[in-house]
Amino acid sequence: MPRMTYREAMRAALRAALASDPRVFLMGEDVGPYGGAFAVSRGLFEEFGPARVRDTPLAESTFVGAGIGAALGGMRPIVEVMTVNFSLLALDQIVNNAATLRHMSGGQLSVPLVIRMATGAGRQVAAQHSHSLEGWFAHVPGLTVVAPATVDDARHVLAAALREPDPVVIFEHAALYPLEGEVDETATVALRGAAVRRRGKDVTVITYGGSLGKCLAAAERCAGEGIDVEVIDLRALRPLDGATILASVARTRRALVVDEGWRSGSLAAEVSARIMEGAFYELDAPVARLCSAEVPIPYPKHLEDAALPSVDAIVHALRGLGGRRG
Amino acid sequence: MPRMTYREAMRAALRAALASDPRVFLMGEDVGPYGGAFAVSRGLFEEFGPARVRDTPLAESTFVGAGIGAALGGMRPIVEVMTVNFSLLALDQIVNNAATLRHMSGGQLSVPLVIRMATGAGRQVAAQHSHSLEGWFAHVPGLTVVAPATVDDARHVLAAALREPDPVVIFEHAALYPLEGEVDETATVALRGAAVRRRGKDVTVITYGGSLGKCLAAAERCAGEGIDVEVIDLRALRPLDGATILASVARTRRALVVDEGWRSGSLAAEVSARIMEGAFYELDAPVARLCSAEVPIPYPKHLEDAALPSVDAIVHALRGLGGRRG
Amino acid sequence: MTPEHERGLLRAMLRIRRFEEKAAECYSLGKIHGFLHLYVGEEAVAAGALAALAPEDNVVSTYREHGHALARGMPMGACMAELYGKAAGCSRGRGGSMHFFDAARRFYGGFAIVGGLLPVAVGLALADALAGRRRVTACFFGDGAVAEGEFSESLNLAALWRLPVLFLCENNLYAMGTALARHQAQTEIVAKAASAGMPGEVVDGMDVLAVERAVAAAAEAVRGGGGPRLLELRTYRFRGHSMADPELYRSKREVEEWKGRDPIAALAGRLRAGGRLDDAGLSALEAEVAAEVAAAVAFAEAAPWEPVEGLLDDVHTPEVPCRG
Amino acid sequence: MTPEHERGLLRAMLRIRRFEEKAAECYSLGKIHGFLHLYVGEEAVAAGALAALAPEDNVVSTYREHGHALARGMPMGACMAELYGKAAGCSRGRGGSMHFFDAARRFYGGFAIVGGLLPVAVGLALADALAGRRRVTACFFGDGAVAEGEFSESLNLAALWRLPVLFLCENNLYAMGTALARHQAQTEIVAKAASAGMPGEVVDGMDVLAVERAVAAAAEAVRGGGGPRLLELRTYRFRGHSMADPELYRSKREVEEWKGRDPIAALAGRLRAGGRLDDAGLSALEAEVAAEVAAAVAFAEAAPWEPVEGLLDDVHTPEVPCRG
Ligand SMILES: Cc1ncc(C[n+]2csc(CCOP(=O)(O)OP(=O)(O)O)c2C)c(N)n1
Ligand SMILES: Cc1ncc(C[n+]2csc(CCOP(=O)(O)OP(=O)(O)O)c2C)c(N)n1
Ligand SMILES: [Mg+2]
Ligand SMILES: [Mg+2]
Repeated sequence: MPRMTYREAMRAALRAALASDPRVFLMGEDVGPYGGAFAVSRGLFEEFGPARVRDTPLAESTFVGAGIGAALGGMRPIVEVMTVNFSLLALDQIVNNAATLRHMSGGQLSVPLVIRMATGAGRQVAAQHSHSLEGWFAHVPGLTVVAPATVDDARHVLAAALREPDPVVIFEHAALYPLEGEVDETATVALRGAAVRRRGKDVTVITYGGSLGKCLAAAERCAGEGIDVEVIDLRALRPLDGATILASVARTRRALVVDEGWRSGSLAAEVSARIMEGAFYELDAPVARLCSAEVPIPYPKHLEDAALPSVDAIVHALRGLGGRRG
Repeated sequence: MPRMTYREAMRAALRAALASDPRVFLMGEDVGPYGGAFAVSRGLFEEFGPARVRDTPLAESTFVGAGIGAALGGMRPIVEVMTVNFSLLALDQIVNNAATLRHMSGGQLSVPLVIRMATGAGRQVAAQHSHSLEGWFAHVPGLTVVAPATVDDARHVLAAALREPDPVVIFEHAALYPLEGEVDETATVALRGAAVRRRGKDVTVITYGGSLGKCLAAAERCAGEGIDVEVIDLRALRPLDGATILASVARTRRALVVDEGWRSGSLAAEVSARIMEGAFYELDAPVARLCSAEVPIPYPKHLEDAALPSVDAIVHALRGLGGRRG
Repeated sequence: MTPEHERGLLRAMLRIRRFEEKAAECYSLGKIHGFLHLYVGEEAVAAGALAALAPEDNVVSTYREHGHALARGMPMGACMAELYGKAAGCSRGRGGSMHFFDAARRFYGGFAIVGGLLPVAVGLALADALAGRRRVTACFFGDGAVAEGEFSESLNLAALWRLPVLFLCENNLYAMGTALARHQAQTEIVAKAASAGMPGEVVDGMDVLAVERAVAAAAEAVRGGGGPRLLELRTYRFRGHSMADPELYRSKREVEEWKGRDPIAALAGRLRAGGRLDDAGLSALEAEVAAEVAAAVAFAEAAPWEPVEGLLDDVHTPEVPCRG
Repeated sequence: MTPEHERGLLRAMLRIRRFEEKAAECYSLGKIHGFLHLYVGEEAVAAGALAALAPEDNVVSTYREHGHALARGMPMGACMAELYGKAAGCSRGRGGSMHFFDAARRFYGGFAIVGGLLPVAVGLALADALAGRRRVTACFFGDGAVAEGEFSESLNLAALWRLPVLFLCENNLYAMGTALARHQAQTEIVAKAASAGMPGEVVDGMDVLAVERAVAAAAEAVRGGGGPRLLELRTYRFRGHSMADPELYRSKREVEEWKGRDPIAALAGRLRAGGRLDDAGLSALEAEVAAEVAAAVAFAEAAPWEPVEGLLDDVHTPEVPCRG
C-alpha cells in the first residue's frame, strides 16, 4: 500500500473527485494558483483549470452560500473554508440554509454540498486562529460532520461525502497535514461510524481528529505500565456512533474522552452524556474528560501546550481512572 | 411588590440603565420608533432620544462589532440582536473579538459590552427563526452568558451585566415576554449562580430560560403523583453553577436536564457530564436529558409541539427516572 | 402589448391581492400562525417581473414571497395550505408563510434571514454557468437587505464571475420600521451596483408594465451572457411589516398618498380609459379570482395534517438501496 | 516640510524595515513562530499615516501591523518581545505577531480576521462621537478586506452616523495569492466609498510624503466633523504573504519592478538629490536603527517567559473588591 502524507491523501481525493465527476468543482480562498493555505490543492488549478478550481474573494458567507446554490442547481461543489476560524462568518449559511433547506421545503430540495475546513490549534497562531469548533457543527440537525484522523481516512472520506445527497462538513486538523501513513487506494470507506484504532481491555479512550495520535501514543505508554487501553476514533462527529462507544465501554467499564475543544459545552460532554445514558450501570468509574483549557489559545509555545490536551496529560488521566484491573 | 410582565421588566431595566449611566446606550435593529421587534424598548426612543436609542441598519456583524469598539472606547453599550437566529451573522465578532480581546491584549483591554437577544421556539416561526443556541455561547471562554427565566430576573439581570467589565450575553426566551410576575424593585441580584426554584427531595430537574415554567408545571403534576421534584434554574449558562447542581443531586440522587436546544451537543450534555464527574457515586440512576428533537423546527403547531420539550414529556421522563423513593 | 396580456397582468396582481387579504382574515381567525408578511401594494413588482421571466429561469425570494409564488404559477391551494401548515402545502406544511418552495417551478424559497438568499442565488447561477445552461436566476430582496454584508459580497461575486443573476431590489422604503434614509447613507441603491461594476437601473415598481419591460430587457441581457444586473424597483407596502406591526414609524398620510398609487387601480384605470376593460369585465375578473381564493381556502381547510410520526422526515434524504 | 521632518520619515521607515528583516531572521532561527506577515515595501503607508495622526487618535490595524505599531511609537523592544512570546511583549506575549496592542498609545490591535477590525473601528469612533471627543479613528486594512461584507456594512454605518473614522485601505494588489482583479469586479476601491456616500481618494502609497499629506488632510476633515473618509493607498509587499508563501501567483519581474519603487530608497534619493542627506548622515541613521534593533533583540532574548501558572489570566477581569 502506498505511503503518503495526509495532505497528499486529501489532494489525491480532490483530484480523483474532479477527474471522475464533471459536476464536482472546488472553490475557496486561494485554492487556485496559491495552492491552498495548507498546500492541499497545489497543482489542481493547473490540472483542472480556473472553472473547476475557483479562487474566491474573501467573502466566506457568500462563497459558502454560493456552494449551497450550486448544489441546489445540480452541481457537487466542494467548498474550502480556509479554517474553522473563518467559518464563523459563514455559519448563517450553513445553519440556516444548508442544514434546513431539505426539511423546510418538505423534502423537495437537496443540498449535496461538501465543506472542508482546517481546524485546531498547536501551531502557535494565537487566539483568533486556533479554534476547535467541531462540536458546534455536530449540534446541527441536517449536517453530517466528519473528522478524518488518519491518512487513509483523508484519502477516502471526500468520496464518501460526495456520495451523500445532503451537506457534509469535513474537518481536517491542520497539524495532521504532514502526517505520513499508508493508504489502501482501492478501499471504499463509510462516511459514518467510529473505528477502534487500538484494542484494549482496561479503559476506553474516545477521541477524534488531531487528538487521535496523542491518544495512541498515550496508550502505548500506558501499555508499559500495564494499562491496556482501547482507543476509539469517532470519525463521524454527527451522527455519533453510540453503538461502538457503548460496546467498548461495556467491556472496559471506564472511559476517557479526549477533545481539543474547550471543555464546557464540548463534544466530549455529549460523549460523556451518551455513556451516562447508555452504559451507566456498566461503569466502574465516572467517565472523565480531557479537553482544552478554557482560554483563548495563547501564542507562546509553553502556554499553548499547557492549554491543549497532551500525551502526558492523557497518560495522567488514564492512570487516574484506575484502569488497571483485577 | 409590583407585578409586571417580563417585557415590562426588561424595559424597566433598560430605562433604569439609560437613566443612571450616561455611558449606557441601546442599539439594534428597530429598537427606536418601532419599539423593538418584541416591543421591549417601546417608548425609550421618545424618552432618551436618537443618540442613546439607536436604530441600526441590518448589519448584525457590524453593529455588534461597533458595540465592541464602543465598549473599548469607554461606553457601556447594550446591543440588541433581534433574535439568536440572526446572531449567526455576528458570531465572528462575538467569538473572535469580544471574547478574546482581553486575553489577546495581555489584559490591557476590556470589552464591557452587553448583548441581548431573544431566543427559542414555540411561536410557529419555523426553521430559520426558532433556534436555541445558548449552548454555543456557553462554550466560549471570555463570555458570561445568562438566561433570565423569571420576571424578577428580567428586571435585574441587565444591571448586573452592566456592572461587569467583560462581555455578557443575555438570552431572553421570546415566549416569556408576556409572562407576568412579581418584582422586587429594590433587590440587587447576582449575575451568576443558579437558583433553586422549587425544593424537592426525590429528583432534581435542571433547566433554564423558556423551559423553567414547563418544569415547574411538571413538578406540580408529579407532586400529585407523590414524586417530590426539585427544580433548578441555571440562570447563568456560563459559568455554570456546578456547586448548586451537585449539592441537589447529592440529595435527590436522580436528575433530569431539560433544554430546548437540540439534544446532541446540547448544554444539557454539559450538565449531564458535570454530574457524571461530580456526583457519579451519589447517583441512583443515570442522568436523563429531555431536549428538542433533532430537526429544523417545523411550522405547524402539532409538529412544533412534538419537537420541543413539553410538560407531558417532562412528567413522563420524571416518572421514568423512578423518582418515587423509599 | 395585447389587451389580453394587460388583463393578464391585472389578473395576476388581483390574485395576489385577494389571496393575501384572505390570508390576513384567516390569520385573525387563528387559522394561520407565526409571521405573515403581506405584499399588499407591491403586486406590480411580482406580476410584472414574473411575466417577464421564462419557466426555465430560477426564482429566489424572501419571507414576503406569496406574490412571487402566485405569479410564478404555483397553485393557490398549495400556497394557502402552506399558510395553514397542512401536508398539502407547497412545502408540505413545514415552512409556513416564510418558506414557500416549488422545485418543479424552480421557485427556490422562501428565505427568512435577510440577505441570506443572495449567495444562494449566485450559486444557482454558477451552476447554470458551469453546466452551460442559458437560465436567469432572479432574486428578489428588500431595501433592508442592501445593508447586509452579503449583498455587497454577492454583487461582487456575481459580477466578478459574470454570472447570470438578476438582482431585483424591492425598495419599499422601509426595513421593518426603519426608513431607507435611516439605514442607508447612500439611498440611491443603484449606486451600489456601480460600485460592483454592474449595470443598474431604477424602475417604477408601482407600474406593472414598466416593471415587465425593465425586467424583460434586463433578463435578456443577463441571459445573453452580459453578466449580472440590478434593478431597483421603487414600491411601497400598504400594510404593516407583519401582522404584529403597529406602524408607529410612518404617518397615515404617507400611507394614504401611496395608496393613491395602487398598482391595481392604476392598471385597471388605464385599461378602462383605453376601453380595454369595462365594469362587466372587471366584475368577471373579480369573481373568478374570488372563486379561486375560496377554492384555495376550502382546499387548505380540507387538507389533512401531517401525522406527528413524520416529524423527523426530510432532515436527511432517506437511504435508498443503490444510491450514488 | 523641514529637512528634519523628512529625515524623521526616513528614519520611521527604516526602523520598520530593519525591525522586520531581523524578525524574519529570528523566524528562521526558530525564535519566532506561528504566522509572521511582513510589511516590507509598504513602509511609506505606516510612516506617512502615523506622522499625520495625533496621539489622541485611535489606531486599529491588522495582522500585518508591525509597521503601524512602530510608527505609532510603541517601543521596539516590546514589539520584538511580543514576537518572541515573552511576558514583556506589548501584549504580554499572548498575541504574537498578529496581535499587537498598546492601550496607552490607543493602538487597538492587531486583528487577524480579515475585515473583523472595521466594525470595531466604527465603534471606537462612535464612543468618541457620543462622548464629544474630537478624535479620529484610523483603521488600516487590505484590499482583500474590501470583499468582506463587513467592509460595506462598516462604511455604511460610519457614513450614516457621520462618525470620525478614517478608512485606510492598503491596496497592495493581492489578498494572499489572489490578485485584485481576481477578487474584485470593481478594482477602483474608491468607488466603494462613493457607493456609501463617503469621499474617497487614491494616494501613491510608495511616496511617504504624499501619504502624510493625504492622511493629514483627510484626518483634519474627519476631525472637523465632516464624517468618515476613505483613502486607497496603492502599495506593494516585496515579500511573501507570510513566511510560508512560495509566491507561485506573481512573477519575479513584477516584484522587481515594484522594488524599483522602494519607498525608502525613493525618499533617501530625494533627500540626497536635494542635499538634505549625505552618506555620513545615512550611515549614522542606519547605525542608530541597527543599534535599536539589536537592543530590541537583546531585550526580547533576556525577557522572562510568562509562568505557566498564568495560563488562565485575563480571560476575565479579576474581581476587584469594590468594582462598579
Ligand atoms: C439577518 C436578519 N436580521 C433581521 C431580521 C428581522 N427582519 C425580518 S424582515 C426585516 C426587514 C427587512 O426589510 P427589507 O429588506 O426592506 O424587506 P421588506 O420587509 O421591506 O420587504 C427584518 C429586520 C431577519 N429576518 N434577518
Ligand atoms: C475572514 C478571514 N478569511 C481568511 C483569512 C486568511 N487570510 C489572512 S490574510 C489574507 C489575505 C488578506 O489580504 P488583504 O486584505 O489584501 O491584506 P494583505 O495581507 O495584503 O495586507 C487571508 C485570506 C483570514 N485571516 N480571515
Ligand atoms: Mg423594505
Ligand atoms: Mg492585500
